[in-house]
Amino acid sequence: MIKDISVMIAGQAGDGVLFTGNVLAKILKKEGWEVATYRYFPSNIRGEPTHYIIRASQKKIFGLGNEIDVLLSFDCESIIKYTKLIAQGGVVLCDGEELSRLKPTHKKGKAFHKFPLKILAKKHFKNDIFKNMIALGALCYILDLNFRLIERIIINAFLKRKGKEIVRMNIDAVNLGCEQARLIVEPSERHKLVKKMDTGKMFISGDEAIAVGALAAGCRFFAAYPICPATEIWQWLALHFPEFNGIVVQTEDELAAINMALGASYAGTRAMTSTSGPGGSLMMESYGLSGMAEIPIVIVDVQRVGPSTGMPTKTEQSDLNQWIYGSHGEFPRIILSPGTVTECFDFTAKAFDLADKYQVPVVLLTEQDVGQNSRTAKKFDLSKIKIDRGKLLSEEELKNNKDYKRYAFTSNGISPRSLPSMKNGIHMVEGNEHDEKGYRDEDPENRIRMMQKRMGKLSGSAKDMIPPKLWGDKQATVGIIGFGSTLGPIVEAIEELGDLNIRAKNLQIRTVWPFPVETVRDFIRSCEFVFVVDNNYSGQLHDLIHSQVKPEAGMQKILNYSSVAFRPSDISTQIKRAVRDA
Amino acid sequence: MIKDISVMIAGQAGDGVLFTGNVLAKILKKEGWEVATYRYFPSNIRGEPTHYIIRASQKKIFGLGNEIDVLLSFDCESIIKYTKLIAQGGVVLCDGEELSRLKPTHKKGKAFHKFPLKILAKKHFKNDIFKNMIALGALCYILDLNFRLIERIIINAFLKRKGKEIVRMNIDAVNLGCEQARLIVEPSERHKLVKKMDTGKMFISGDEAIAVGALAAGCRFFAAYPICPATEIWQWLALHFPEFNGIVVQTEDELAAINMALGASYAGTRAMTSTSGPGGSLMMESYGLSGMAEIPIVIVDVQRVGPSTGMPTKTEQSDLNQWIYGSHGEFPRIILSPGTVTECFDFTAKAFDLADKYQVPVVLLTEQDVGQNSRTAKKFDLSKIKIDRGKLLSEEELKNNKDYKRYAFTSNGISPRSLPSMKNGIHMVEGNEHDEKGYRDEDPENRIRMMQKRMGKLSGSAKDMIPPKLWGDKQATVGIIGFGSTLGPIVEAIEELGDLNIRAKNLQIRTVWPFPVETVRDFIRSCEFVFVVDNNYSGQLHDLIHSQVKPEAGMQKILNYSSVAFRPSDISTQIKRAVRDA
Amino acid sequence: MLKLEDYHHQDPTWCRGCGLYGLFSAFKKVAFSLKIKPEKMSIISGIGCHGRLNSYFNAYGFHSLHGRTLPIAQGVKLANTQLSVVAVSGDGDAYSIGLGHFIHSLRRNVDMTYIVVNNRIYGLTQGQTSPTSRMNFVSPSTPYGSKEQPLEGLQMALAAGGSFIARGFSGAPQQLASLITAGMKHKGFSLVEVLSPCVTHNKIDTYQLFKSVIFDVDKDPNYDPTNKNKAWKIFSRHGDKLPVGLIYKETRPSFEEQSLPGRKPLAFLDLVPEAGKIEKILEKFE
Amino acid sequence: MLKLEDYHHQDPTWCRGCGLYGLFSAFKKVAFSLKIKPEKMSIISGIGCHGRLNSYFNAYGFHSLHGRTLPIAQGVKLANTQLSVVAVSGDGDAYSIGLGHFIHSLRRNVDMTYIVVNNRIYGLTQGQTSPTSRMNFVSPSTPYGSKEQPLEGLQMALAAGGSFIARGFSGAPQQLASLITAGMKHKGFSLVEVLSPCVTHNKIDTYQLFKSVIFDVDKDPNYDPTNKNKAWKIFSRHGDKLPVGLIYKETRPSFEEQSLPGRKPLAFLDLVPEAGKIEKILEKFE
Ligand SMILES: Cc1ncc(C[n+]2csc(CCOP(=O)(O)OP(=O)(O)O)c2C)c(N)n1
Ligand SMILES: Cc1ncc(C[n+]2csc(CCOP(=O)(O)OP(=O)(O)O)c2C)c(N)n1
Ligand code: SF4
Ligand code: SF4
Ligand SMILES: [Mg+2]
Ligand SMILES: [Mg+2]
Repeated sequence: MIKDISVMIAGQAGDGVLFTGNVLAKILKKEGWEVATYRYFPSNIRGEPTHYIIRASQKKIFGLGNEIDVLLSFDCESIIKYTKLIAQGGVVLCDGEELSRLKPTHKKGKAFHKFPLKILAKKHFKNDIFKNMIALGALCYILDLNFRLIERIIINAFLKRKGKEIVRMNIDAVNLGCEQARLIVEPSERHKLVKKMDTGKMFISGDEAIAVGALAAGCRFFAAYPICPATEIWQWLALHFPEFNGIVVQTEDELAAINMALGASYAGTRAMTSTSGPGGSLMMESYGLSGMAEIPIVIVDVQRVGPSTGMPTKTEQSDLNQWIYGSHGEFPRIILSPGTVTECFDFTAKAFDLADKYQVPVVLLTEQDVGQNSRTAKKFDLSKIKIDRGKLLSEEELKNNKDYKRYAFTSNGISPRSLPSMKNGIHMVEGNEHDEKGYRDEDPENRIRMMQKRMGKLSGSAKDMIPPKLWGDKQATVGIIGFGSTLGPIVEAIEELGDLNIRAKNLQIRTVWPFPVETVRDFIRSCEFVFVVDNNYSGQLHDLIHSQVKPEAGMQKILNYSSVAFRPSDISTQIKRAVRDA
Repeated sequence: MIKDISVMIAGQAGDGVLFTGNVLAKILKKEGWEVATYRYFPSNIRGEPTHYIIRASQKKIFGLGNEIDVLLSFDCESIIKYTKLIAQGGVVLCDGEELSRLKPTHKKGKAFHKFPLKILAKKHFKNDIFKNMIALGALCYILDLNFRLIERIIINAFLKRKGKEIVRMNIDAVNLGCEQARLIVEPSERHKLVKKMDTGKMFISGDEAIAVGALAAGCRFFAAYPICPATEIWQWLALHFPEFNGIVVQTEDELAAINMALGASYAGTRAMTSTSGPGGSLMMESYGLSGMAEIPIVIVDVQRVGPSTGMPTKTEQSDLNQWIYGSHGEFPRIILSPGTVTECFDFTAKAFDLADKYQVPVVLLTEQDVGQNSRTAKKFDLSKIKIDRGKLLSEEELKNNKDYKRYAFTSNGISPRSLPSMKNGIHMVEGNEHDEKGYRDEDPENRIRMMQKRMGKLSGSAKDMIPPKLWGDKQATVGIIGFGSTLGPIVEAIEELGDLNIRAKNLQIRTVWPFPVETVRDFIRSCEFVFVVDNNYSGQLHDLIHSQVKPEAGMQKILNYSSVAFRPSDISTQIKRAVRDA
Repeated sequence: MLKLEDYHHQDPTWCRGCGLYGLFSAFKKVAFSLKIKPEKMSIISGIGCHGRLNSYFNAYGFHSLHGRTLPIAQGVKLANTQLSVVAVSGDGDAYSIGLGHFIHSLRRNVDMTYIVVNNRIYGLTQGQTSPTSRMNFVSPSTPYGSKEQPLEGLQMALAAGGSFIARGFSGAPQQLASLITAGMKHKGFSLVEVLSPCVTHNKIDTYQLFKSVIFDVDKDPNYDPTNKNKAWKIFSRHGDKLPVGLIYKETRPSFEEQSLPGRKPLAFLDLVPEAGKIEKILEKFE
Repeated sequence: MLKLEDYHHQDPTWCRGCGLYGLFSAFKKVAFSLKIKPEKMSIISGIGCHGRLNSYFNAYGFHSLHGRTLPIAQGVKLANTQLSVVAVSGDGDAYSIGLGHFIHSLRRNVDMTYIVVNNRIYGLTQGQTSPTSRMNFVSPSTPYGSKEQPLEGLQMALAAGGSFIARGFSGAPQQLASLITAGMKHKGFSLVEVLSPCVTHNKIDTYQLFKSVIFDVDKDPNYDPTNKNKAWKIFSRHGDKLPVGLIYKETRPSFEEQSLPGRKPLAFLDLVPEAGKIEKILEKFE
């Protein structure tokens, strides 16, 4: 019985790969499988190879597997490129002539079939757009999927907008695809999936989950400038904020976006902005203003491949350093890194509470891989969300306060906030160094105390932070440390290592700043081998651990800066080698 | 015989403190003393306390001493604030009534005199602007300075612009000041300085030295936006570039400044921009473009107190992290940190060669303390400057090149550059990931090679970098590591420790990135105690050493984030305590 | 009962004679005459000498970043539409580093007032050339004279779709006060530029000079500030002379009128949504 | 002898039917007709679909950053005044994130040509509203319609002191070519906006729509492109209709004519100064 399967749909940008893949993913989800998708597409408009992987599993998954079991391609280029990834017993359908270029060694144990999608579409429907439905039909045959589901999806998608005739043609195309596949594909080549119950899970991307989290946490102001791969957050909020009296502003650039959000937050509204690398770099100055003026804000960075414009639609974890160390001068900040779509939701909601409580910028640092790829997830638990606005004074509380100090020195450095419009709460908010009332002050003694106040705010904060999460066998002496979207491949690498009798465990860093020094130190001490997984070139997490934890023992870097997400075996083979060689 | 003296001139912004101090510093320099000045002024227009310290010494000095020997103040506020700093045997002249507020214990061993500068000026010259010259006269009396020198300075300053009458009045005012001081100050309270020969040294600030360095190195394009404390670089260049066919552009903001410089550099001109913290933050995106597109550029950051607007006229070293880790994604960069005005000159010139050779951004990271304060320095050795433009192709060399590749993979990652207008050199320059010819390329294999090419460029670069410099006794086991303007106080702290029989040495990090790992590791290993001096809150250099060197032993932080420059005793007392207590 | 002094927080420390004093006292009078409670005002300022204005004034103040005054101010207003929001910039803050925001604010038309203190120089940074400095202006940043044509911010504002465009002079505080008052009453984005001498660094654009080059459209019975083409021409009507007064005004809906569904300030909304409302939306993901 | 194909580097991969094809072929013809050697041209582009233009064209190309096209291009020209420098932006690149640079470039008047491809949408990022999108425009970023008044870039340019202002249409490549040619011959900063349909994301501003709303001032014998006031009025002459053609042109010295003392490109100066020249200046520090 198949427990885990990966289907790749490939073609050129413009071929409808995304559409086809999305429908397949939905069907699989409705069939009760855990689903994770992976979109690989160029930052171009037309005519470069693209693919979409849909992985379905009986167990919880967070990302890609190592191999492809079924590959359907609208051209031949991808086939040649990805032959190595095709599993033994895998089946390939390809609409193209170049299969002959494959070497027999490459084909061994795999079934390759020519499948003339475009010709079929033209012949039967006079329009090659139907190739996508024919492809779906073929996949449904191979995977033995429920035709009812696909019919329902077609009806939902087209009935209202396009009418009955189009619905009928689409259903016919699916049937045609199924029939044609039956003629070509050997029964033994099929990958029949068992049917399960749809458990009412969600199928959602990280970007969407972040948007939902913000809405649920009471964010009512969002300002941003378009950028891949973060725009989906905005687009979801733009649709749904008005119902909740919230507002979404498209600003002229990222400088305006973050500052507008800061203005709104200063005035009392929970505010957020989202961006990716280049926009983040532009926000550096205002990031510091937030820290200095103690204005809460939530900033989302859906990381893409850098530096500079880089590769806008590909995944990487190379902005970590910038958020920890970026902006001139020193101020407190909190950086959260979700590993799953559910954590995207949870951490976003949490981010607003932390921002309010500590009056600091909170960065939600995620990656294209989590942001743009949809995965199944348990329904979000909205009842968990308790909005806590921290030391926000009410007009009532200010009533008897004749000498309100916005930046009062307090035992923990957190000073109660008043909001514009509140009587007795008048104050200055300042980016210059200032006194307790917010007025510019250049006295060195005051400077020292103010730095200690601000920087000290996070010293006792560990209890509020999202702690690192331990995965795998606590007793294992092979330890892996990672953050963000590498969680999936790491967890599966641990399973693979288990099969090789190497017991490993993972510490998932979920608050990357302030760094959870103690827990990481203890984890490292409990290991014989420590591997740090970074989806970047220089090993940013690795170096961060060195500077913060100052561990006694060395650690090994596992890096990936290829623009393609980690696969479990990228990690497990490196660990295997290192451990076996030691 | 006096070997070292510090004079403070104090008052309110607008009192002419800067003018008075500058003249005094010039006289002392002409008298053959080593001079270092320290300007402490508010980022306000009027009415906040300001002071200027002129230190003169028989030995080489780079900054402040611990105490003040002579204090002349236009009001009383500063006197009260700085009484603690006044040396035993010190003398104070003060134009104000509040001397009585001083406690007798504070006065012990120090001479305080009321000196009615404004009244004298009004009475004798009908204009209180002459208070500055009267003050100078008094100081000349106390220090026993050469009146000819001051006369010459007055003539130079006023004869052409203001005429003979003004010159005469100014000279009279000096004489009056001298006479009045003679009446008030006891002979035993005088601090007579020996006369030496003017050795033809320069008296120059770091900002000016940087400008001279750029000019000498062949920089011919400078674009910037005004900001304290970096504007002096620009202002010097604006005056002198035209003679050398260079151009200075005042841009609309820092984004334009760095990008205009990048454009000019891409077209073949050595180009620079200068700024301070906030401007640096705005430049982050383009910093990355420089790295990705491999365009040489020199960026000067004259650091001030952060974060945000912070304290624009005060000194700090808190932008180090931003330049090492800032901007999204990963790219090679070089960061130089001069400790003296001479190094400001040398390193700037060197910066252009490094930028051209490695085709990377080079940051000259300095501080307000070095940038705006003038010091004596040996005449700059212009003959040392050999302009090396690296792998810049000539039209001749391109002649037979039918397949020129701007980003060719080479053994050391450095690809020869052609310039627009050169035949056969046509190429694309790209901020997206690109192939060898510069055209956008999203192939993962190419991505990996390009990252290795770019990041690898600096691997073999150590021989070209400015190595750390060892100060003090090589055999000492108390080690201090610092960078930039803390050099002066560190070197003097070592002397003070020597007096206490604690032998210490200093490793001055002059290239902070790429970090000189080996040398620092060896230095640390040669010590029993290691102290890392950081003019910031979090110990940025300290943490950098941990992440890069991964030293076996612990190190102690010596920090200062007060907005006032380090004094030698700030360092020596902490070290003394730690070493004695150990 | 509010008194004029209720708007005075502390005495300014601008240079004696600076044009900013004229603005400061005019502005206090405006607030007083409009009877705006200090706590119902939020004044956002940029970095520069002008940027100190709100620390002398008694109201909620935000001394922000150089050039980012407007995005912050718009955020404040959108978060709490019941506040009187005023932003203050210099010519550098508004027309140089902040120019993009300036233009976009004009077209966005959030209901707030923007005061641009035009002293034709960078005051706080010690007298560099600004975008409104004249051609060939000599300063430490352009020792051989500026080679860039100055910008006329108000003409730009007109082209950008500004709905209220006026100019006052700090040497004529009464008119200035009445222009700011009109601006604050205007429903939408109101721009009031203030010609304001920097007595310390700008020895060209003095009180005298400004007096001699301005002409007052408010006094011209034939001038019609609702006619955009006339407004355009007024800038060149008398050669290089500068119009002051209400240059242009039109009525169009503010951004928030069109975008904000609720009436209650966002800042004081109940953040806990109706039970089941979000759950309902989430069904789309099933 | 140069041939038209010498300017063609590779076939574009824009969507079939995109307006950018019209610009691409017009632009090649311009270069060919002006006989500019490919190596003597440098084309700087922003980020967006327009930004790909220089990678299809055979000349020195620089695909820069979103919104920073102009500062880079000006740097290139100032460093080597003998190059033909052309910058290409989209409506987002030029009028949104890059707006401050746009205005300042117009007043600075460096001798170069700026082509703004106005498709009234963010093409590359998949169809969000742009500053030139009309009021109430529905897109993924403004699903309930945009509430910001669109910008008229050319009118802004006029107010900013632009010395050459023109507009073409990618559906009329001949006129477009002649406008770009005139712009490149103009001594100073020349702006050519191109109305250019985005067939994939903008279903409103189509070829047909543009055709129906433009009127050609080049064909109007009474139109005088040297009259600034007339130029101003042309934008509202026919209600919402859009003028194309040469809108405005004036002669004034370029920035580099006034600022750059030498004739030789900075990029090829001998960098070793005359012996003693710097030493002489350093004497001031003694
Ligand atoms: C990003 C940034 N760049 C530069 C500066 C330095 N700076 C402070 S005020 C100012 C300009 C002041 O000119 P203006 O806005 O006209 O104000 P004024 O002082 O004349 O009132 C500048 C450039 C800064 N604070 N931040
Ligand atoms: C700093 C920054 N912000 C956002 C982006 C994302 N981005 C790429 S192209 C683009 C806009 C494209 O619109 P336009 O300039 O009109 O060009 P078009 O694609 O329509 O030709 C945006 C916002 C970016 N690359 N850099
Ligand atoms: S420097 Fe100029 S603008 Fe600033 S306070 Fe003084 S006079 Fe006013
Ligand atoms: S998305 Fe629009 S602008 Fe971009 S290439 Fe396609 S049609 Fe042209
Ligand atoms: Mg100004
Ligand atoms: Mg566009």
